[in-house]
Amino acid sequence: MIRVASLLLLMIGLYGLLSTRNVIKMIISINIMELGVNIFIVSIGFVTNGVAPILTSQVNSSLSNFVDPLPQALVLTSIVIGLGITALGLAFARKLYKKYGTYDLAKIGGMKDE
Amino acid sequence: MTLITVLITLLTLAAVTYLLSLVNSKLGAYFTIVTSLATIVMLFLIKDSIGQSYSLSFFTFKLTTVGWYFSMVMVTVYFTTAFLNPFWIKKMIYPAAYNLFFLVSLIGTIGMFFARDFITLFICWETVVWTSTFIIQMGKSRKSSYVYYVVSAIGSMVTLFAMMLVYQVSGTLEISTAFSALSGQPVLALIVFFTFILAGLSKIGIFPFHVWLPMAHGSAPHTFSPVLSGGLVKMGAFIAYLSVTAFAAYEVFANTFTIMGIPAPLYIIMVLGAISIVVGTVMAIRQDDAKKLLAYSSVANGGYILIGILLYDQIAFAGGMLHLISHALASATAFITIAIVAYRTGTTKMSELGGMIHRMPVTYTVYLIAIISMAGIPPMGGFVSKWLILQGLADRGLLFLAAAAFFGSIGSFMYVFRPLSAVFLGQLAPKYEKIKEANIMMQIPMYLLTIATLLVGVFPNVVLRVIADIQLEAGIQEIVLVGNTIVVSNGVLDALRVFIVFGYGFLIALVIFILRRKSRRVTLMDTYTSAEFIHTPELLHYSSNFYAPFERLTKKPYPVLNLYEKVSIKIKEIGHMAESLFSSSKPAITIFWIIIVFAIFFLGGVL
Amino acid sequence: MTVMNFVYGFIVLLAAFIFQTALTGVNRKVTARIQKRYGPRWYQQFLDIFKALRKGSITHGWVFDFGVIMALGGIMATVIFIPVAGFEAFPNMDNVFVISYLLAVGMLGMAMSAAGSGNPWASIGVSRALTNMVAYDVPLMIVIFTLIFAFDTASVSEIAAMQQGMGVLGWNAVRMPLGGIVAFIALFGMLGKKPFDSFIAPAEIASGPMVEYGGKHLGFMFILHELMTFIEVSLILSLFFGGGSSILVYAIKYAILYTLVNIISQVMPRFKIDQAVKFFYRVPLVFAIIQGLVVIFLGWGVSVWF
Amino acid sequence: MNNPVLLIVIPLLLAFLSVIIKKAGKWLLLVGLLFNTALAFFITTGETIIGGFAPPYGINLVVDQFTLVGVILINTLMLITIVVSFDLVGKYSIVLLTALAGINGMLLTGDLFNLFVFMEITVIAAYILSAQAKKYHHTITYLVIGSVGSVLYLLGIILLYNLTGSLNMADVAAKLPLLTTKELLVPVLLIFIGIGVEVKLMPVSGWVKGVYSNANRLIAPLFASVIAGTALFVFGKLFVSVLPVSDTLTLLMLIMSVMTFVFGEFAAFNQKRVKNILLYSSIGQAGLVTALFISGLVYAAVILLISNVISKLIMFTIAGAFTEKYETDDYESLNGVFVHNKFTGIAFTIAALSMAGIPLLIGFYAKLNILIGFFQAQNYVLPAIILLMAIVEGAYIIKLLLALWAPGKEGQVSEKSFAVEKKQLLSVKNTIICLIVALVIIAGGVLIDITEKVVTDGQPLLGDQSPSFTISQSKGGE
Amino acid sequence: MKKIFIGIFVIAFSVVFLLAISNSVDLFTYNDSLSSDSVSNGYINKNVTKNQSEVIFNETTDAETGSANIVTSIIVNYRSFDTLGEVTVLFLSAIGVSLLFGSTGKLAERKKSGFILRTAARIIFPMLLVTGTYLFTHGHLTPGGGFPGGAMIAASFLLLYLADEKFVTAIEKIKLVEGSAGTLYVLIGITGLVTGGYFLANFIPTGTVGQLISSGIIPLIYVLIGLKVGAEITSVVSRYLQEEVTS
Repeated sequence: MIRVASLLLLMIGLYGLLSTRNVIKMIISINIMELGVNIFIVSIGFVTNGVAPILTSQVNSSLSNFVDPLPQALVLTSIVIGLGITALGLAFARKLYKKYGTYDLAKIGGMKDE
Repeated sequence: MTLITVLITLLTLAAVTYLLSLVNSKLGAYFTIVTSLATIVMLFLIKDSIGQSYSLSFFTFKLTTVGWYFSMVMVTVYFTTAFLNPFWIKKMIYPAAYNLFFLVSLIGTIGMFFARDFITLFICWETVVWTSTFIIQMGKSRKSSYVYYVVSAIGSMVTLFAMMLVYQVSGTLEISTAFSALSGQPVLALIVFFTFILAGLSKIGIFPFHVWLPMAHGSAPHTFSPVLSGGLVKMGAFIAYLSVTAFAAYEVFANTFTIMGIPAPLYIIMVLGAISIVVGTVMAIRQDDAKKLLAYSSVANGGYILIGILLYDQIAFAGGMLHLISHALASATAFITIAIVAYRTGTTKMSELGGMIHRMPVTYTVYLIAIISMAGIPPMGGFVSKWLILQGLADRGLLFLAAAAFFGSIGSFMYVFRPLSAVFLGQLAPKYEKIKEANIMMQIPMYLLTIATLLVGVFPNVVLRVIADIQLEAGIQEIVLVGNTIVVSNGVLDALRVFIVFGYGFLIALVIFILRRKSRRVTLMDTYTSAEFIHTPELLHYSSNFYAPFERLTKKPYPVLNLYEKVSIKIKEIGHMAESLFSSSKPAITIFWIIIVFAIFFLGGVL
Repeated sequence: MTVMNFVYGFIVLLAAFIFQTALTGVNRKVTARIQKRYGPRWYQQFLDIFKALRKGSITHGWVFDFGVIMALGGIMATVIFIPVAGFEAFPNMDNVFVISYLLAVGMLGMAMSAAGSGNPWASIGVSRALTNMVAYDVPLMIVIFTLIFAFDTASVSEIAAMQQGMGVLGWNAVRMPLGGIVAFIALFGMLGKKPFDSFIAPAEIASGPMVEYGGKHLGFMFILHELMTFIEVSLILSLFFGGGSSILVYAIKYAILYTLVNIISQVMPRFKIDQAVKFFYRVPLVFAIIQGLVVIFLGWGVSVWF
Repeated sequence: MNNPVLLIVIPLLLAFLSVIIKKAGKWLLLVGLLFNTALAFFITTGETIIGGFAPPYGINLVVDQFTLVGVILINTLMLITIVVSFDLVGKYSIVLLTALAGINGMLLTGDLFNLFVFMEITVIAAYILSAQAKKYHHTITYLVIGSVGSVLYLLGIILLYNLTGSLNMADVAAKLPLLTTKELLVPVLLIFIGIGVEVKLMPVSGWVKGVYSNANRLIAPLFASVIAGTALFVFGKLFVSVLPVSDTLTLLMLIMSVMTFVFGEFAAFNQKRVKNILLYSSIGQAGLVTALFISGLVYAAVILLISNVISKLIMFTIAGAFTEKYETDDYESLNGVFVHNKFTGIAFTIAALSMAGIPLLIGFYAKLNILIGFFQAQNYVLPAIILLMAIVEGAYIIKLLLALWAPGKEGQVSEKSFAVEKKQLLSVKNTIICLIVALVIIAGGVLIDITEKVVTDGQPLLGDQSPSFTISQSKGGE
Repeated sequence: MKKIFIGIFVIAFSVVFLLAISNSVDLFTYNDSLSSDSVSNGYINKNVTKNQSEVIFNETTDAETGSANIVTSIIVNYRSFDTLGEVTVLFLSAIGVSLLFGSTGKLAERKKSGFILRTAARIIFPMLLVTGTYLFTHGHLTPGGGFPGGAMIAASFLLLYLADEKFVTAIEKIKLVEGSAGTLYVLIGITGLVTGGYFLANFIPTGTVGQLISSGIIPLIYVLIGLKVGAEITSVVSRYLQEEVTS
């Protein structure tokens, strides 16, 4: 069920991108999409009543079935990339605001769509 | 002295000319004359090694008589026009580039005529196209060189498609053997025929593709128009020759239905040729600019050449080939004379000129002989080739083509006479009082061309013997030449005897004229004006809208150029639609398109 | 190509000139009769020509003279080539295209000298003459083309020979009726007779191209006109009306044909030049093409009476 | 020592160092570029493992002949672009070094997720570089579309992982045939759209106009030739050797890329500004290259890619110089600009004519190979379209060249006096470099045997056996 | 009005999208054990190169990676190239932000923060710092690692910004830390290449699984990553704050 939820999150992100003109809202919807995909990635590795892939005194490699560690590694990278893009996006948004005085792309587009 | 050494020496000479003209452009221009002369000499040297084939990296060449004949026609035009270069080079914006492109286009044409495989043919063809595009732009208008490039690009791209198709079917790129694979499939043969010949049609300037001719010839630099209309038009004839010989040699159209005894596809192209004769003549009659008029005359004569070559039999084919050289000489001379008039007076508009004969008698006589040949009047070369074509048509009973041919030849009297009377005869405007005759350097080409036209006219058998060899090479029955007479199934012509009798008649008239009393010399202004005294020469010179009644008849014909403009506007609209649809500054639209693409592809994939 | 040919040529030339000028004189009397007057003596035409030749005239430069000489020279050469009742000065040189295009040399010479005279009316006359030529020549050429295809020869004397022997039935005008009509109408255009004479009619702007000619040049023009008439009438006669088996028969048929044309033209109005072109490109052109198709596809008219 | 990993690691090292040694940034960039280009020539085909663990578990760098050509081409191009516009680098040297690492990573990596990471590096570097033109709304559009594309690409990889259990390209390629086409449809489609955004396929390339048309003399060629070239190489590797595509999907993808080709050329025909013409033409050419990759003609695609990338390098540099010196690149108002800068004009003309496919240039050699390839595959419709588009392309290129070379209005003989006022477009050093690159275009077209040996070195590219146009062929086997 | 259309459109698309994804992955049921051919079995049993029978906590010595936390072993050992790339992404965005906002903006005064915040900050700051360092030093044993640790450190600096209005970080020094950490990371990789023959190869013996000083270069790299990520995010945050002030 978690997979359906994550994909719906992705859809909400898409809806956000389609409907808004405001740049900050766009960056937020991108984050929602990233979030959706990340959850989906983790859900791919989910194993029913699996154990976190960390060896402890009670748990060693052959005893129990672990949750798939690879998606978790990938999701970590994907989160960090999402962070990078959001940081950059907000920086562009600030510069946009400083230059045009508004976050609304429609208004900027109208001014001089060079 | 192999063909390869000829081409290489020419390329080195072209490079030397380029370097020379960087130093001093006039010197470079003179060097173009030397190079084209060298080409003629070399062509004669390699005449005896016809039949051999050579190769140079991925170019392969084969020396054929027809290639030699076409190159001779081309080089004579280049050589005689080169004499004009030194006088115009100062006006060019890029003189060095002009000299280089002038020679490179010459080399390109020679390479093309001796090409053995499709790729060499195509490469030389394109080199000539883009070099001449950059020369034409040095003339009056950029639009005309743009239209010139587009129309030839249409032709060459479609021909490239045909070449690749044939290469795919036959497995070999060699022109002479590649078409053999087509004898099997009739449908494929049709496609290949119409696509392959398209480049030829676009270059000769046949009806739907004649749009660039008046623009390019009209506005090209004066010293390149003769080459354009005299020479480069003949490249198209070469492609027509290639396609006809190949298709006939392998009886590709053996079982396609025939119209009036001619395979249907050939007949369709010939009808196009006939239409272009009529269109060329009607449009030529209406022109005010002398160069545009001569350009339309090239369209009309291109039609004759195409019909001649496509008939591909003993008589008309020889007529077509002979018309090639007679038209080349005549139109080159005409353009050179008009160029000299423009050099002296600065304009080629007939309404602004008049009475040049009083200041430039030599140019006048040369022009007179040129137009006699262009109109196809007996003592000159034009008549012999038109006579052959008409006899050929009569022999095969092609009524409609003949009708167009008659209209073309009679019509040519009209449009040929118009520049004669408007530019040379009639009143001399005071502002042209002090212009001088063309200087010696310019007169040399005129004399050469006139003598050549006379020779072709009076002793046609000299050229016809070469054409007979071509007919043998092409595998058709060669024309019968007895001494100086041409014997055809339905007629005999002895051009020399016609000339002698014409001289005899002229002698009698001269004698009568001299016996009578000497007449009093009177100025041109002293004319019978039924009591209405006009003192300004311009008013007394009738040169604008010369054939008003005829022009009223053929009300403004639909300019074919609009067709091309409509297409380009359509392309621009689609481009604009694509641009506004797909790349707008708002990201939402692109994301919308991503979703649409995903949905379509998924549904497409699943169903 | 011996000297004899040239002598014969000169004889043909002289005979043609005398015969035609006399005939013109007679026809001037016939025209007068139609207009209810007596008309001048039959040899009046000779007197006019020789009087003009004796008179001194003005010249507008060497083109003016050269053009006239070239015109007359060209026409004389054409006359020499005309086969008269089987007799040719130069054997098998009587190709139809050679004759019709040599005619054009004459026209060109005259046009050149007229335009060279500097008088705008002359140029206008010339442009009309050339337009008129385009008008009548295309239908005529198509019919001649059909003849060449039918008889598979382009020499006038051979075509004339093929029409001998069957009397009137043999004439091409009968075998190819539409062609005959077109040829007859075209003859009017060629001769510049009434319906198509806007380019040389005296009433038009000072008689068109001839406006600047006087004295010697005018004389040349008269000779030129006579010889051209001879060429044109004899051409149509040999091609369509069976030519003459003997010179006498040829002369009679020639006279009848010329007089007939002259009489018809008296009652005709005068076309404007573009009306002439419009006229020729409607009915005659269609007739010519139909005749051509009939001959090429159905083959009628080649053998005598289908 | 010629380990391909260094191609990625050394630029990264220099980037981190240049943060510490603040002022030496530009020279470190140059060192990095020189090192990379030098090393690129010494790399041999083969596979290098990273971190000591064999492919399906660890990450490896795969260098086959196709990638080798890509690495050499892209590194030399980046070197030329930076050297030509070295004065404009300014404070972007670190970003450029990282971009260099990212690009080499994209070309070399043999792992799908690793490709995603390096693509992100390159794309983020591209966002920063595109912000140089101060048109932030275009950069944001690019960022939004780019991130949507990368999200879809990531989703695609994960689905593939779920089906095949591994991320390594060779391993995935081996396991894919076992799966049904229905299962495979969506991941391949997602990856196609994800890469498509970067490769500039028409419906998804909304960002291109905004970013390219405002880029300056350094950034424009960087985008058009370096980054675009890398994206096309990656697209080729993915869709020829890794992802098998069902024939219905191939047809749809073919339609999309041909649509891009046609609309790109038509839009270019409709433009007034030089840069807009060039950007739409590069979209069109990208469409054609993808069409070639999808239909398996890899050699023709590579040659076309090389010719297109080199021509775009010269033309965008000079177009950038137009805006720099004349403030406008509308070719009507730049009438006769080459009158004063002849050699720059010659370089521009050679590049333009090669794009139009004029013989004896590499563009024509590419066109020949494309035609022969398609005809070999009995496909007659596409060559017809390509040739028609060649006419349209020839038309707008000649119109552009005529406007730039011949000053003066219609009906006037063009003279030097009508030309735009005299300004020097490129410094002498840059003009010489442009001419040398133009020489490569000519050499590529004339010495076609050497070109073929250099590019394929004998082995078929990505297993494509289709014949190419060789000298012996044209002699008709005589 | 337009929003409704977009809403309907997106809903329709999401149905199609779910249908599409369900084609290649089972949306509702989860597999009860790791699929055999998946790559992860290798990671769990650490038998990619060695044929390790079983990994027991505190007993198996010099295993392939020696890291108890298998996810960390993937991140730093098996797929270490990804992490290098990822660190570059962060590095790049930090550089981008600094390029955009220019280097030094003058600091306008900020409003004095509330008393509770000021005192609490002084207590919480060291705790945050300690947990942060703990996270990235114990990356190979417990969940978390360089990235969350770095984020924690950055959070602590943000806290100081909020609490003390005159506080400003020395951006130059932070950049130095960031640069050197990155360089060291790459140098470790290169030494791995020189000694172990593969870039980023583990050239230090991995010791026994579960010990603090075990699994070769992992702790080293995680420390470097922790410092680098902390420095980068702090510099990004401080750029924003400085930019904020001078606008």
